[in-house]
Amino acid sequence: MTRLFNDPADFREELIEGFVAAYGRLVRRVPDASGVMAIDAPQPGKVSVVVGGGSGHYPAFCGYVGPGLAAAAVMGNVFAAPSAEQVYRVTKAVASDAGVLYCYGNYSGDVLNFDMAELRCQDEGIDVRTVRVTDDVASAPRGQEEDRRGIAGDFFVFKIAGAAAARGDTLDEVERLARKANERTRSFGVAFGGCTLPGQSAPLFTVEPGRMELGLGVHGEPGIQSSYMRPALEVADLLLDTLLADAPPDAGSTVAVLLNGLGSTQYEEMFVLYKDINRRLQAEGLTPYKPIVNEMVTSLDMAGCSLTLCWLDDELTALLDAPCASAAYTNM
Amino acid sequence: MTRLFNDPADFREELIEGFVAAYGRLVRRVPDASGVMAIDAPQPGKVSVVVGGGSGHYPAFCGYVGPGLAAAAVMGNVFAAPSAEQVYRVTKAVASDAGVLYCYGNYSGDVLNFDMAELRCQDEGIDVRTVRVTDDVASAPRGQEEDRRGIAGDFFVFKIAGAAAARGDTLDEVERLARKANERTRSFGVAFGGCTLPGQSAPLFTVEPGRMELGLGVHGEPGIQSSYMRPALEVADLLLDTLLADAPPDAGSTVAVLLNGLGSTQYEEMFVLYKDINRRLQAEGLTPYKPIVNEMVTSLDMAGCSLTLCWLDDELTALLDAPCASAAYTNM
Amino acid sequence: MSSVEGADTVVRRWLALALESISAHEDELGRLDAAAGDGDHGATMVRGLRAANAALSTATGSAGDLLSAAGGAFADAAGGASGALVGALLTTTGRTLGNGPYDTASVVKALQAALTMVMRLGRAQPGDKTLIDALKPFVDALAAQPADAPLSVAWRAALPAAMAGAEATQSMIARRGRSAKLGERSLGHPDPGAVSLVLLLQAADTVFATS
Amino acid sequence: MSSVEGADTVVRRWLALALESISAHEDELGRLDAAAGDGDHGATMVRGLRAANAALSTATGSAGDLLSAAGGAFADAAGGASGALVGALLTTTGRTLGNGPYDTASVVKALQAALTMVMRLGRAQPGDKTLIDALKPFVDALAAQPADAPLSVAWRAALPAAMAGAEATQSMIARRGRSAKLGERSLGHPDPGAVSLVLLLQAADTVFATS
Ligand SMILES: Nc1ncnc2c1ncn2[C@@H]1O[C@H](COP(=O)(O)OP(=O)(O)O)[C@@H](O)[C@H]1O
Ligand SMILES: Nc1ncnc2c1ncn2[C@@H]1O[C@H](COP(=O)(O)OP(=O)(O)O)[C@@H](O)[C@H]1O
Ligand SMILES: [Mg+2]
Ligand SMILES: [Mg+2]
Ligand SMILES: [Mg+2]
Ligand SMILES: [Mg+2]
Repeated sequence: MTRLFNDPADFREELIEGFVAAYGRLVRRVPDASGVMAIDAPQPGKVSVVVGGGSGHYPAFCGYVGPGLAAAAVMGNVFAAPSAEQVYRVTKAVASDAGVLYCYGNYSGDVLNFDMAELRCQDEGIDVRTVRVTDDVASAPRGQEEDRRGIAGDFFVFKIAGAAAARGDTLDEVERLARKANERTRSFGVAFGGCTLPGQSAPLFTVEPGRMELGLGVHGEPGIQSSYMRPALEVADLLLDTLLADAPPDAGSTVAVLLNGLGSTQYEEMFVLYKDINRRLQAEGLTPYKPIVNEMVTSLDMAGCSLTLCWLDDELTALLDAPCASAAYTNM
Repeated sequence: MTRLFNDPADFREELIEGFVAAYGRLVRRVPDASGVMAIDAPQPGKVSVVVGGGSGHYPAFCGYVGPGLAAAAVMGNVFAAPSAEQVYRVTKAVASDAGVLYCYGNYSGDVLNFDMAELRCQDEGIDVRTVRVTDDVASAPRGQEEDRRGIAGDFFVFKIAGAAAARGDTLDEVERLARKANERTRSFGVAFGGCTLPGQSAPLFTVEPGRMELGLGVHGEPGIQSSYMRPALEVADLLLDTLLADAPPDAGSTVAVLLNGLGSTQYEEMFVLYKDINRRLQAEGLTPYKPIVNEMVTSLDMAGCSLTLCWLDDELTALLDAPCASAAYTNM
Repeated sequence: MSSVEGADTVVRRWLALALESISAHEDELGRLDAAAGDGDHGATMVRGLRAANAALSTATGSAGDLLSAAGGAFADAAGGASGALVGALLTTTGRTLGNGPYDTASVVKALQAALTMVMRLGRAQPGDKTLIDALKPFVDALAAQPADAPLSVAWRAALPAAMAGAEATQSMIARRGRSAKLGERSLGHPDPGAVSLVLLLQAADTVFATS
Repeated sequence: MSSVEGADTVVRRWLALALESISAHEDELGRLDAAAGDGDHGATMVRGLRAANAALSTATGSAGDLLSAAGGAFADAAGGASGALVGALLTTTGRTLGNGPYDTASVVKALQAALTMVMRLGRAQPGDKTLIDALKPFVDALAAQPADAPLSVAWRAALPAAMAGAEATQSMIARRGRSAKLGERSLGHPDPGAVSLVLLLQAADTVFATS
């Protein structure tokens, strides 16, 4: 539950102020807007990748702003997409002559607001494109991949888009690579306990003790199925069975791996689980590439985790490996 | 609570295996020991900094092993210091001709076991020194600083020791710098909810709804005082009042700052709190240096946070800024 | 009530009452949203309506201008899907209505334009379990009233269609919005956006009836 | 019981019974530790005793060797403060006792050496609210028994001193170990290490009485 706040109505504003105060070496506040921009953005000739969404998912989204990653993040209230007005203002602040790529998780509210801002920016002559992250296999069946919501897969798509932008790729190319990364990324999650919005006393949802929810959304949207709690070994199989059944066609055998914690699941538990995930990946003939076991896209203090696989090829690998610096992820 | 495990008795072993599987690009398993070592350790002519303690505090301790940081971490069971035998084996694996510095939080179990290993290693001609981290002002009064326990301040001491070792400082010098960092580091924490050991169903302790514990230890040791829950602004003042009353003498006005989450406190909450901490620091004439707001030393899924200040001077600043790579902290 | 003078007062009174009514139902709307979505619909609507009322406290002009201003402030402060959609609903209504005199026919025309805009933006169809399922039946019912009926009478006559529409969302499977991902698990709960839209329409009814 | 043959059996039976007894009290020891420490004392002791018993299943030799082997395995598997201290207690007792015949006097000598070692390692004094507060009174009481008393009789006569010592830790303020940091808040609960030490001594008593 959320305990540290002053007036819940000021939560977003205060968190932005605190974030910028802490990480002023990497970001600054977008003047008059609910967002932050990289200290080096915009850069002439380089595409600006703009990410964003509701708050409550840190490090998504502001934690990924910085050199080599996103040029800016638009930050909504907790679990609420930022308004089109805020997306517009942030876009104006970081738009370069090379154009802007919007990258965000596919949720109705985000789509509505980013789309409205995109139209407005295009009317003003700014070249804006959009790649929506749709990695969550629980949220729509195969064949309807574009209807899926975006969860922890955000990270790989942002990283790849940001790296392409940083090396000076054209907007067409940055868009193509982000889209390709998204098409090759799949996630599936399980949850063990709910999260509570700031100022509220009851959790958004609860999970019965001894049970878990499969395919639960990062905003506490109920899962697609409920199950009894199982040993880590079986959870690993469940995650991998689901993801492998949905593997992108002809995508090779090297996978970037992210085992993502949603908030209050312990790091130690995730490593125990990763042991079993790793064994299974090896058994499937897949080669995990620089796995990450961490909290990369959270859901306030929800208990649970998700597994993301991004099937790599050479060009995606090079972009994943490119250096970057941000509050939450630094690569060198 | 801990949900992802197989046999609780295998928890430590499985987490080490999972950690090494995930971060093999940075660490490898110490053969036949409960610990991990940096891929580049030991390095001839360079001191090896060995950290360690009970599990349940990730990223402490294995998350800080890697080039430019610790050479190895000895990993005990959850909340239990590693045995002297394990400390000895890990030390043997990374001891270089330049010697070894032990760095760990000051707890009875850790002191006993590291001291026994130190004696044994010295008998074998390995030059081992020890610097215990004693940053928690709640755990003993002024004048008894060396009796205090170590909490999130571990991070600054490890980073500074690791950087000194990496640049080739002598063991005398690495020890001096680690000790100096520790003498200039103070932490104080608050907790809002308990944590549960793997395999147990009841939390170690509970905090009444609407209340908080002040000065609670990172193993759930009860706090020094209980208080009603307060707005973030007042929590910030409480943390800073306590730390500033205990500031090291003549330590200047530049402080490294770590606002550390214990497990299930949300990042967003910590940023809201940091906003108020930052304002207060400024008002006190202190200059925060590259603040960190993150989970750096956790306590399973405990809810709460601590504030650490490390009063810097030029030589400590240079070491904090030095590059390093590890699973949990990369600097470039 | 068809006088230009009264129109601004009607808008102001409506949005003040809407805030009161939605605030009173904030938790309930949150719970409805949590059943299949992310639980923030009550908070989002309250945030939006507070900002809309705040904007009106400094705005001048008549109904059209005020609704546009309120819609802009609502959208920006609320965020989310409902921020964009209810904001566009207010703004489009205001723009189409303009600042001249209004009657049932001009209000129908304005709401039809707003409905079209909201459906275009959100790409939702009737039956998708959204606020459209309350809004469209209402606009259709209002359009079906005698052209010379006073607005207060026509409005009250059309209200049951909105309520029935919101009620009917209980047995729909969400296809748009966050809860779309849930498929069948969205069954059995009415759509929170449809419920809050009915509250907005009811607040207008109260204002019309007492002005 | 003073025969060399029986000594190894006594040690094996003792550690098996100790594991049973401590396991039965695991939760209680955890709760006592949680009152002022980190709650793992029960788990730590069980882990250590399991490993000690496992080590004995492959170890050979008589009492001295077995106690040394058990102590090493205990310390390594248990970890923590109690791992180091109880491990050293076992090992030092074993080393001092050796594999020859033993009697009350040689056991007293071995336990005195062990007590000295544990106090040296842990730097705790009587009154610091640790296992020393059960161990020292016991060793002193055992030493005060007639030199020719059979071990089973002397042991049982000394046991109340250990129990009283553990009991007395309730009104002590912790100074050593994790709970030291708590000062006054450690009052009112007995020290978990002292309680588990009494359980170990009681298990030995049962074994002596039945062998
Ligand atoms: N694409 C859409 N078209 C029409 N209405 C929608 C659409 N998406 C969401 N809604 C409406 O918005 C409501 C949810 O609003 P809210 O919870 O405030 O926003 P969010 O879904 O962003 O959290 C839904 O109940 C539904 O009525
Ligand atoms: N320095 C010490 N000297 C003697 N006994 C100690 C010392 N430190 C701890 N103990 C004993 O160890 C017990 C705690 O053991 P345990 O909980 O297993 O280890 P830890 O304190 O490492 O979690 C205490 O109750 C106390 O009896
Ligand atoms: Mg929302
Ligand atoms: Mg312990
Ligand atoms: Mg919602
Ligand atoms: Mg303990």
